[in-house]
Amino acid sequence: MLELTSVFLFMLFGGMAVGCALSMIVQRNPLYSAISLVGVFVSLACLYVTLAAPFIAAVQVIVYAGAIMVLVVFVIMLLNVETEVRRPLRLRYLIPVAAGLSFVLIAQVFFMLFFVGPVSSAPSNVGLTASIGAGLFTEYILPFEITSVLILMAIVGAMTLARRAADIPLAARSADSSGAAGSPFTDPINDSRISGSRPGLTEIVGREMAARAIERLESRTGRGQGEET
Amino acid sequence: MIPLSWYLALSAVLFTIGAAGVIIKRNAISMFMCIELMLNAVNLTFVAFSSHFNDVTGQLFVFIVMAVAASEAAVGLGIIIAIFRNRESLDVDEASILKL
Amino acid sequence: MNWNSPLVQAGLTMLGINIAFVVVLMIVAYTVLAERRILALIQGRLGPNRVGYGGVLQPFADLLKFILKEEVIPDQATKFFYLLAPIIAITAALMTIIVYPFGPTVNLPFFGPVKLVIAQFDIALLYVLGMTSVGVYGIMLAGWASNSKYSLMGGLRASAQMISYELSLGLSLVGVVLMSGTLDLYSVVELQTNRWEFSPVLNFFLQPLSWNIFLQPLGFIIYLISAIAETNRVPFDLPEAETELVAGFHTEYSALKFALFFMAEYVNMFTVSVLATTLFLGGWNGPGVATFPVLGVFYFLGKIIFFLFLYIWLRGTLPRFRFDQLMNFGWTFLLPAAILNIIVSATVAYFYY
Amino acid sequence: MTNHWLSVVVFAPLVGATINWLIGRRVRSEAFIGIIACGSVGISTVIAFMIAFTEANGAALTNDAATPVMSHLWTWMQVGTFRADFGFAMDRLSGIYACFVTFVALLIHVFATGYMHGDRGFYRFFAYLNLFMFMMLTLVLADNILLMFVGWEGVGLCSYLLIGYYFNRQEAGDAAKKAFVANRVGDWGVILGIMLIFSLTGSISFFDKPAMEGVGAVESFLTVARGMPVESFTWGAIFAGGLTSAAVLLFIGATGKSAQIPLFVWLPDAMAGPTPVSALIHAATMVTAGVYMIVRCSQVYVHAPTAMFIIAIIGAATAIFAATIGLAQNDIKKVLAYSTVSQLGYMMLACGVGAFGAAIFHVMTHAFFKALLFLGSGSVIHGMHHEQDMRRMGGLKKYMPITFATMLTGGLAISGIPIFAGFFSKDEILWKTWSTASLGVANAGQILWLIGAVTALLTAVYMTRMMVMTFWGGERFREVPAGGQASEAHAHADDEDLKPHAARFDSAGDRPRHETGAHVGDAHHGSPHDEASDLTIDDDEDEHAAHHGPFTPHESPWVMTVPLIVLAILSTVGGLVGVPYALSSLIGLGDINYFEHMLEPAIAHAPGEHGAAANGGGTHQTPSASNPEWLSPPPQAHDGASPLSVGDGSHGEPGGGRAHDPHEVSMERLFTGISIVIALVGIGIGWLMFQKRPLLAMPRLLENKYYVDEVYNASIINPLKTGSRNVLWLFFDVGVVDGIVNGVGRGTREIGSVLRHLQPGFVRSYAAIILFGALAVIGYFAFSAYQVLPFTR
Repeated sequence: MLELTSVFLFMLFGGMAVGCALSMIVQRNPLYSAISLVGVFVSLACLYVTLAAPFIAAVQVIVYAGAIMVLVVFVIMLLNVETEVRRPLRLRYLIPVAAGLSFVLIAQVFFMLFFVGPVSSAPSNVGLTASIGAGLFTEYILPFEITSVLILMAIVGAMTLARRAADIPLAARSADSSGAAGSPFTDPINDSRISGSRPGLTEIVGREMAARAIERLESRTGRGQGEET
Repeated sequence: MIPLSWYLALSAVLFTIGAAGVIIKRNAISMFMCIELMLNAVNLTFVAFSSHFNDVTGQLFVFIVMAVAASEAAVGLGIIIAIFRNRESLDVDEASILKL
Repeated sequence: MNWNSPLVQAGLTMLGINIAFVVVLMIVAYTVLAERRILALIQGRLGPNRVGYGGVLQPFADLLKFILKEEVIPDQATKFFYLLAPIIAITAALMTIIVYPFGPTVNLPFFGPVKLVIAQFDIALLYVLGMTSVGVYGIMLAGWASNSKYSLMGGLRASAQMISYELSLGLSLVGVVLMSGTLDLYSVVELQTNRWEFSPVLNFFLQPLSWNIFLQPLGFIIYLISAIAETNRVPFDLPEAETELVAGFHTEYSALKFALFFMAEYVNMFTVSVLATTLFLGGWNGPGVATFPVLGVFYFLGKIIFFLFLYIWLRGTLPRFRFDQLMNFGWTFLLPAAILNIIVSATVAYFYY
Repeated sequence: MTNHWLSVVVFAPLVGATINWLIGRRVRSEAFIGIIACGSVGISTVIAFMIAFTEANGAALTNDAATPVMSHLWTWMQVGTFRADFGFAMDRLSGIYACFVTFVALLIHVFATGYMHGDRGFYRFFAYLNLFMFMMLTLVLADNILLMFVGWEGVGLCSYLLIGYYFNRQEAGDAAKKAFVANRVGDWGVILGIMLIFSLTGSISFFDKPAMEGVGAVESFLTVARGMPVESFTWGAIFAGGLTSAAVLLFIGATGKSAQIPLFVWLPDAMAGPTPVSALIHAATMVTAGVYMIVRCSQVYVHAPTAMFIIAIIGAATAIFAATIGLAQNDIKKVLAYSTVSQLGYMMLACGVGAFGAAIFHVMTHAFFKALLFLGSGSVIHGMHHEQDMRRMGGLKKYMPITFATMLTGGLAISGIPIFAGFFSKDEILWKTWSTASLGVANAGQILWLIGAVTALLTAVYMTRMMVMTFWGGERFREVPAGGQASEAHAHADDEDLKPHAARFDSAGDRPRHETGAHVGDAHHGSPHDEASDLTIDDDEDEHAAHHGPFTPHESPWVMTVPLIVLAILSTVGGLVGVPYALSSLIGLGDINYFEHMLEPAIAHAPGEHGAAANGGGTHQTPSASNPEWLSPPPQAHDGASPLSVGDGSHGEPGGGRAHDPHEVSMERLFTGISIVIALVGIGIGWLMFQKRPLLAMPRLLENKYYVDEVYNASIINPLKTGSRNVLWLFFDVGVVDGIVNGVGRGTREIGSVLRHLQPGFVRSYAAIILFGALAVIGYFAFSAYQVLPFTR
């Protein structure tokens, strides 16, 4: 009975995961892909629960579904990424290559599974928050701390990238005001390049964000004219 | 109990899908998501092993992998936005020269 | 009948979930009515008072209206997500309610002692946070799928706001977790039963002193503010600022789909209130619960109602933030304050627990 | 015993050098710099003497057991059985060295504060000088040969820095480089010698040292060498890789450092440095380092008769060779320089004949009188407004009485007039040479004695010539130099001194011209020696040119004369610590050769002695250099298995219980008489030859130093330059090295042009390639796992 239930759950969530994953790479619209991926994550979270790892399951939902993918969706919406344009493929040969490599990978794994066979295992109770916390803060304190440094680096890196984007209009503005034509930088306020083929939506967002960035920069530097950067 | 190999097989399938996606997809964000899928496939093996061998280490690694993935998302998306602002396209094949 | 057989337990749990859904939805419905009446009072009006005695049937009349209205789907909308969004919103909102303990262990006739919680598990708090974070998809997808600039703006604003404040909200709870040493909400509440040992009489009257709010005042304030922002309520209702964005992300939604968003918002209000009650105000604890456990349910409801009233009250009195003020406040005040709270709590917890 | 004050002796000058370099250059007060420099050396001196003579501090020189005072700072390196400590030790030998080095150096420092007065690089000079002291004391007090080598290199460095002190003068820089290169040639031998000694004996330490925390005990390589057989006297022994090879290799280093043939050429050129430097480094201390090393390793040398023979030959040859050159030099410092080389040859000769004690004794007395002579010459140069050519001096005794008196003392001392220090040491060397038994060739001792005696004669002659030219005769400095003189002076390889004073750098002595006006005020201000400073700063172009007409030499200030006086006293009485028995018994004093006895435990003796002593009645006689047995050749072939231990000498009661063979004693007295006669004859010849004609032209061959520099240039340097240019540069560097580098670059480019097709810039192809690689690795592991693991199916 229980066996049947767990098999059923595995099939359900595993099937969902595979289905969503397939959907993710089949979909041409990145947003659909993203939502499919969220589906994979949630399915995997459910699998983790069946594997008696509730903490990881919850973190999976919070981090992957709740943070990373929200960011991705946010970016997709912000950039208004459209369906992949069908244009003459430059690297057409990659599709058969991918298929071949995928087949090899699958073959290898199942080769291993077939020959290694089942592993005896014991019922688990290690997935509780307390055991994870104990492991994380005793034996694995160093990886944990390194991870925190990594995250700090990521924060700084992301801020740097974002700030560079904010600097560009400033330079463009000063270049414009000095009459220099052909500036390599774009002015996101008057440039429609930032919006996609869907006019009127993200263009407004982009303009608003850029204008706010300029405003903030100017108020920080305390002058109306930006300097050459 | 579900046999361990089932989870491993599932993980392998997901990983393969992700790997194939990285090669096939041209959109930077889609590639990014495929990489996340591969990470998750690995996470699944970690959790499965951890659970089957009753050892918490695997789950700790999953935890750390998630932290790495989060960092990667922050920086990666920042880069994607920067690329988009300069090229008005997310097609990685367009970005084949190390120049803006 | 073997009450302990898994099937029976599962069935009972299903039953409990359904009952809880009904109760919550009823509470939500009457919260809406209460909001309208109280707002009216604050603004010197009468409010809806015609349907049923004093307007008690008004929610059902509204529901009927929503059901009967025409389903409008914008031509340019991305249909799948357009339809999916409200479902995600209401589902994510409702899914959290199974973990809240709404009363102490009571002796029911025929059943014996029963814990008044539908599901008790190790990571209940994380579960709540996870569900809350999934809820943001509903709003984002709704804004994007409607293919309308007001919707998109509202959706973007809402998602940015929710991502930002979710951080402070989660961090404000860490203090409580540190004090309690568990993520299980039932244990958290139980820990607030008898923290200090006074004389029996004082124990009776001073029971509220055991509540986490007295250990975590800063955490509570941060939580409260973040929770209001999280639910997009006044003064943080930027996503649906009528004067700027018509109605925000659900501008293009009508009829029952709008009703789902509407309900999701109030369910969210309810859940954050419950969470505040559970984590900070002792849940079902209160003077006399030790003697009459059933009293706990009423304490619990009373505290929730207090919070709901607080929301309505705020809505009636406070002006709206500007978007940059909102972001600045979240990132430069609430987040550092939450981190400070964690540091202090961790230090204290290290030395006293 | 352990006494860490010993480290203070070494490190005080380093501290002084650091202070002068870091602070002195900013303070720019000569008083401050001088006090720091002299003070740090003074501290070293005081502590060195305390350690050497006071019981409480170990009395390294006088304690009966001859135990060295040790100061182990840290273990420098320890690899396997190799142990090199950073530690110092003062035994009898290094104690004598440390005492006279610090004392002479102190006097020279004091002298230099006067001599260098007004120089722009005052702080630099004293920083270098103090650094030199640090290095010299490290060399002397090091407790292992490797640390000694550190000091060895360090003094070489400081010598380089100080010779090239006037770095804006071409010849100073060239001389510095020459000295450096010549020393490097020698150092090659030292390094190889150290390695060979380690591989032969498994130790590089001079002293037995107990195990300490973390390091094992170490036995002195000298102790080990003592137990090794004496090697045979054959030329092949040099290349056999035994102790003889090590001894010869070390001696190669000594020829470089102590300016022996063939590496002596740098020392005369080194006179381009300031005179105090010449006195300190190139007369008194550094150049005797080679002698020190040989005496220190005497236990090795007594087992290597071939090496001893070579040393004796080289030493004697150097002595007479340099003496003849010195006879013909006109530059006062050059005369002294060749004199130094000659005297170093004497010391080497003493080492070669096994008279290590006499060598050290001569080192010490030589330090006194040669430092005195150099300082005196510095005083003369100072008083003569930096004129070094003796042909423009003359009659100075009227103007510089103190300098004259002290230099006369030095001259008598070096000539070997009795009572003066040089007499005793030189006489002892000559006697030991005659009576040596340790040379493997018949009558070699007598031949070498003859060379030494001729050298002694020549020494007396050229010293007399120098004194006469400088202090007697007409006052030639008043004459305007004539063209004929200038052409005559072309014989000088590097002196332009005698040309008419038109060139910018004419007549420059060892001091460069001061910048006109730039330092006049600087020198005037706050100077306690107004007279001196006036005259010093007068030394600038116009003034000098105007003066070279008549001017009046002047006596030097007291900071310069006081050291002269002290050194003169030492040159007079310094030899009395080592009066041989043969002479002291003459006036009924018994054995008062304290120096010999003091040094006894630290040096080894020719292995033949032991057999002789054992033959002599079975009593344990103290073998000493003055032991009568030395005279008679070993009665029979010694067994060679038990050369004497280093410490054996201390068992004897000093001054008593020794057997002095009357025959020996009378022979020695005879030879002493011969020495005195030689000295007097030499002085007489010099006086007769040069009193009337001070400008007597000397043979061209001698004046041009046997064309040694020219021969070296033609035979070694030019072929080396040509070879470097044509083979090493144009063929090897340009052709091979550059060819390889360029070829690698070209090859890389070619490979890159092929491989770049793997890097098209398409991220997705990269991903495919990475995946392919990963799959290959996985496949490999899957396959190996399939083969290795036990499988359930």
